[in-house]
Amino acid sequence: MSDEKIDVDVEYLTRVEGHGNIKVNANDGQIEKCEWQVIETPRYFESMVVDQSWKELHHITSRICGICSIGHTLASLKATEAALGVEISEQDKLLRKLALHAENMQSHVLHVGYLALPDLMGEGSVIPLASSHPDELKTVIRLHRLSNEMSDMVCGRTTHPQRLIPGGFSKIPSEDELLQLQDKLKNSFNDLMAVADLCEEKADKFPGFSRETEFISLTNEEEYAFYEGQVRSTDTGVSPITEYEDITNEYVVEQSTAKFARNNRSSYMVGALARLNNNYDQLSPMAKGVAERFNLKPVNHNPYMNNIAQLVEVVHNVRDAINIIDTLLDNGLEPQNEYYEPQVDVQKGRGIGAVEVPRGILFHDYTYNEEGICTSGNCVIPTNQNHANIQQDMEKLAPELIENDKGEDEIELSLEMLVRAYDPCISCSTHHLDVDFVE
Amino acid sequence: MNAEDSLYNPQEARIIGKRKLTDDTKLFELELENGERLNQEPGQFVELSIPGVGEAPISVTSSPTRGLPSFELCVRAVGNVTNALHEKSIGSTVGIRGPYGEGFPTEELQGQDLLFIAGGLGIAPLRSLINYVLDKRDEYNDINILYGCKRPCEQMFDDEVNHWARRQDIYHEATVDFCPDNVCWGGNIGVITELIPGVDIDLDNTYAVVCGPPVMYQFVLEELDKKELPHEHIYLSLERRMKCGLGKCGHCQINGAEEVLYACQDGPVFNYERVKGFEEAV
Amino acid sequence: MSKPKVAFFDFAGCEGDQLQVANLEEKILDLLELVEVVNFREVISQKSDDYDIAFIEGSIASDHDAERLREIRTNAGIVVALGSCAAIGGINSIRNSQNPELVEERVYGDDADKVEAWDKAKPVDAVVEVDHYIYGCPIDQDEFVHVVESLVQGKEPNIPTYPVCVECKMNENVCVFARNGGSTQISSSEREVQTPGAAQAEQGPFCLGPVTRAGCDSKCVNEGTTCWGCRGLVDSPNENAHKKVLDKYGLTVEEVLNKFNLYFGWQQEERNNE
Amino acid sequence: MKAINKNDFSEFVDDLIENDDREVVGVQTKSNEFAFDPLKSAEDLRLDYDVTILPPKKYFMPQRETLVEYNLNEGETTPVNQVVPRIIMGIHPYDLVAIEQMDKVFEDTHEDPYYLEKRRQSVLVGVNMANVSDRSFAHTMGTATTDTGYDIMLTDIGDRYAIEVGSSKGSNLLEKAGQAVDDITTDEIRKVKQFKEELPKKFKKDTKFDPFELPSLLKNYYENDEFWEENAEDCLSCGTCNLVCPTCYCFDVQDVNDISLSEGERLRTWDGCMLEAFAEVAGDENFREEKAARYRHRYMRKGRYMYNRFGDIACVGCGRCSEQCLPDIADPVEVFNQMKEGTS
Ligand SMILES: Cc1cc2nc3c(=O)[nH]c(=O)nc-3n(C[C@H](O)[C@H](O)[C@H](O)COP(=O)(O)OP(=O)(O)OC[C@H]3O[C@@H](n4cnc5c(N)ncnc54)[C@H](O)[C@@H]3O)c2cc1C
Ligand code: SF4
Ligand code: SF4
Ligand code: SF4
Repeated sequence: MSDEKIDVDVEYLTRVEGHGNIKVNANDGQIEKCEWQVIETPRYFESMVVDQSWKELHHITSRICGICSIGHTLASLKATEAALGVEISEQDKLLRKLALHAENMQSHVLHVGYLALPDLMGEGSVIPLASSHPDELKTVIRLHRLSNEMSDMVCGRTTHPQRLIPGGFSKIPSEDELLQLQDKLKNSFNDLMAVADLCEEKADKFPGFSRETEFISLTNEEEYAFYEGQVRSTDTGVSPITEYEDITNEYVVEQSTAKFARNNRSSYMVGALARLNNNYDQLSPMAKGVAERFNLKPVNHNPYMNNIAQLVEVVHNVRDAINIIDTLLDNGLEPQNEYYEPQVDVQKGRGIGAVEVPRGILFHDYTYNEEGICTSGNCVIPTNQNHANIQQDMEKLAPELIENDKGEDEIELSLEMLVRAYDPCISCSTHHLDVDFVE
Repeated sequence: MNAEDSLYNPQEARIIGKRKLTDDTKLFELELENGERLNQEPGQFVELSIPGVGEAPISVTSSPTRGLPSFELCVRAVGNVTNALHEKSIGSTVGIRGPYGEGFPTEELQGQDLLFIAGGLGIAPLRSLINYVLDKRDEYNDINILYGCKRPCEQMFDDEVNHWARRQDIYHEATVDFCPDNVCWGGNIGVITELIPGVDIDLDNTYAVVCGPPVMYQFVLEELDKKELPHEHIYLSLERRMKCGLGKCGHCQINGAEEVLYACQDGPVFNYERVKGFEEAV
Repeated sequence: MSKPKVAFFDFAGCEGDQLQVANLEEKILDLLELVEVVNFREVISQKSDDYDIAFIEGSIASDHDAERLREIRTNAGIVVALGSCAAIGGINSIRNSQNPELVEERVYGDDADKVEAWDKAKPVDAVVEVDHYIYGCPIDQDEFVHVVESLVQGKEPNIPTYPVCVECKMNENVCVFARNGGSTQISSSEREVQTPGAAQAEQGPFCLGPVTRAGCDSKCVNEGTTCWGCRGLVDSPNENAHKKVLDKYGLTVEEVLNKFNLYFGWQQEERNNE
Repeated sequence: MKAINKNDFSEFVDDLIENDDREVVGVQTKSNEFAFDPLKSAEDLRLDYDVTILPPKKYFMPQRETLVEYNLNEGETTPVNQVVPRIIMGIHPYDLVAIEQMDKVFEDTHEDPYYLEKRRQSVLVGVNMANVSDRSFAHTMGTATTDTGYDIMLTDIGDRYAIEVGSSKGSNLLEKAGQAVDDITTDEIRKVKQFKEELPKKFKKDTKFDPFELPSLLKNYYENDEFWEENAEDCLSCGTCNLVCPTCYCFDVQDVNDISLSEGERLRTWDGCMLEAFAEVAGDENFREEKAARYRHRYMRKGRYMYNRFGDIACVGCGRCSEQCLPDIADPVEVFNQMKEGTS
């Protein structure tokens, strides 16, 4: 056991979205401080939505996060639609699911390919891969481009989508476009498998850490849930999304800036691994096949495996997107007018919208007055829900590493990899506390 | 599409000489790659093209009587194209379209007394005509050259200016707006308009040729009016931003109550009598 | 010529602009031929204080931000504001017109006093000098490429000074204001007849294209919605005339101000102070 | 004059779409307006439209067109002219007149091959105005009907279209319709005549001026600053009135490079004299800094400058600018009427 002084201090952790620090101090093998700190300047979205019209809310809240802007837009639209009593057509629902698949795939490919793979390949970043592993990098880029093409085609833009509006879509893709997209999706399996092979080769690089925790995600009898469903916990079972506040109980802790969340235990995890743990059986067979290659079965308690769960989900996204396009084309695409604006009757009310975004379950909750002006809003973002779990993982992992005589560098890397495995999107945290740390 | 058919495809020209004139102005000597002459008339301009950067209209500063087959451009670095040209070294190539526009009326000026008034970079187009006239000295009568700059270091073509000063058959005066204490300057100090009263003007035979920054025209023209020089005897070279040089893009239009002039087609050299009614001309 | 060193930094924003850079896909490899990326926290681990061009994303909203930004300004030869939050304050400036105490209370409740942030979100040039601006929420990839290519060549980038309507016209969109009536020119009596459903009449059509700087190829209008003003005001917007237009199409004064506040909050304040 | 059954005409159009090498474009609905777009089926062709958003000039002078491609590594430039041969269906007479005017501009002094080649490779199928937009005043400008400018011209006479052939391009096209094209009856000729005679009644604008008064009216008003300032007060400088105008052709030229800085292209794009930076010159000087100056310039061009240069009044009365100007200050009828009333 190490008896030296250990001081890990990672300011502005890289390769995550947003700003977070890792601080670990140990003396004589005794942890004095072990903190996951969040230092993002607050952005006040829940205030910014107040006094805004139902027509604008999704536009504003989309800006919570550039990477999950489609998910935020959809959670927002669902909340607005629930509040105003708006139903959308089956076709629009399918197109929205396609949009979520696109975003999930984009984000996961970015995370696995650009952020995690370099760690596994022993490179500091994706840039050296351009010369050391050009073919592998190009494979990843092709998948990334495909996901963005899908977003573009369905949403009119990859980041801050335009076509998604209350009541449906302002513009929809044509059958020809969908067919072309489907072809490209079908042709992407080779690339997907190449990335899976690459990860499998490096599977031993995933730390064998494990800590029992609770996993929360949407769940849906019909399908592996992204767009709609109820909330499922590995601890407490299924509950309606209207009870989201009882599940996410956000609370303030002294040692961190961010609000933490807890349900049954002192922390829980959301994201790809949580979804996989809850809904494994509904994965497409091909996705399951990939999971099996990594021995990833529910309930898996190794947070590092979140990366593999992401890979599995990408395969599922592609598979399901192909199926959705089949359904859309079989039903025959119902054309709509250019610059379509669905008829919406404004009413007073409150609505809650939940979707799965790449990093986990996301809730938007708005209240509108008779004129359709928002009077209050609340957004619970996945990364916020994960903060407590990250903190507790660190509290378990750090002593283990010290116990095993790991050096400072190695401890630092393992902790960084741990945080990155959650793919935290700190900038999208709508409410963080900016507390001064007393050292 | 054939290269010759495209109005917009520049000809390649090689930089065969490059010389610093002032801190921000350089003289470039160019030759068309196909070996042909440019065949410019004094006062005409070319569209200088640097692929990847853009195009800019530049007067040909050399006289067609000299240095053939090469030609010279005197360019001040003020923006994208001119900066990029300044970066080019001898031996590299640029694109040239043209020459375009109406130059100076060399035939009309034959046998007349000439008064050149150049302010700053305005010397660039005038130099072409001055050297043209000097090379055909006996076809022209008295020659007066007034050349003004902000400060001594901005005077260009020193050797040629000195040569004008030495020649007995030329009346030449140089002036600067301002001369720092530590600089030695043999010419006048003051704005160029102050030199005009000193020039002998024969109302029937003198033609003034003026080029300078936009602010200069108004004052020079007032001064010439005091001398009662007929407006038909004054020629100006005007500048506008241009996108084609071919009388199409609309950018170089000079607006008046009667009609509109295209600096690139109808000019850049204009007779003052013709443009004085144009609100936007000077 | 040695490659210019390029760094990306982010402040209060959604990081969607950096994502647009990542989304260049294959072109990223070309970009890497042209410049050396030394800081790009979202994607690479290395950090360096040695860079020529700094791209700043996000608004500045705390002393801590401002301090970090000043340091970057000292290190960088060229500072580029990347995206609307950095260039004009962006969506963050919605809160600038709200009561700051209410703002904190709505988000943090009882813990509001623990929050350390300015009452206003500010663009980068409110704190340090900015050399170039890339507008947009998010930025347009072609414009980013153009700016990088220009800076590398020592060119002044060409950013439109005209409004979005220009691009919208070139794309032959049906103008937002003409979508219900069949003509942009409708009298108020006609409008009531043409607008279906009383509930809808609560707000007329709006588009900020006429006062918003172009450069996005009128993206949002092409996609069937409206210009929200994300690229900020043109250099000399005729706001009065535009407000009259919005009024003509049925927006109340508050609604008009509300729209102008979506992205123009900070710019409006600046203009009023002039 | 010939005639063709409407059904046969549809079949003819479908046949062209299917079998002709050229792209077949025509007027179609775009939401609640009309636009020229590639035709997928004759069903979509709307020969009863009132006015399109953009005029057909976009086919001869595209919004963005590459003039020259270059290779930056080798310093080579290659001119390119992206010509798509087209059959353009449903051009109204005022737009045909505008195209004839535009032809003169691009033929003048230096012939512009980019425009002219696209013109040469297009067939213009005109149609007489079955409907008239509220803002149009083509009848006043003498452009509600035309005897020139088209390759063929259609007039709706009930079950059939009357066909006038204007050129050999037109007769060649018509040959492809084969037997379907029939001789016109005298009764139908009368119908065509009547159609044209009654057309002026369909216009709603109350014009008080004669087009050939415009050059002198404008000259008189040139220095009336107050007039221009008042009228331009609400101008957004959005350029809409330029861009949608069938006789506006000003352009900008820019170099666009790819990120690797190895290749690029010189692009010509639409520009407009109403835009603030249009008359900027080096040294930050702007010859038309005030919106009133730009506003005046536009009217001078329409009513006087082009007349002096080419003998044409460069407003064909389509009403597009007036319909699409948001502050509603671009209506030439209003401005010209004001002038006329102010001076008479
Ligand atoms: C007939 C004629 C002859 C000429 N002869 C000469 C000559 O002999 N020598 C010579 O040096 N010059 C000459 N000029 C002037 C020269 O063409 C201009 O200075 C031209 O603008 C230079 O092009 P550039 O690309 O280098 O500069 P630009 O990039 O055009 O920049 C010029 C200036 O305009 C500003 N600017 C550029 N773009 C914009 C914009 N979008 N908005 C606002 N401001 C902008 C720049 O900041 C800079 O100050 C002549 C011009 C004409 C019309
Ligand atoms: S930008 Fe907006 S206002 Fe302008 S033309 Fe387009 S839709 Fe109309
Ligand atoms: S249309 Fe308006 S809101 Fe949309 S990208 Fe362009 S400037 Fe931004
Ligand atoms: S007159 Fe109207 S259309 Fe023309 S630039 Fe002004 S506001 Fe735009």
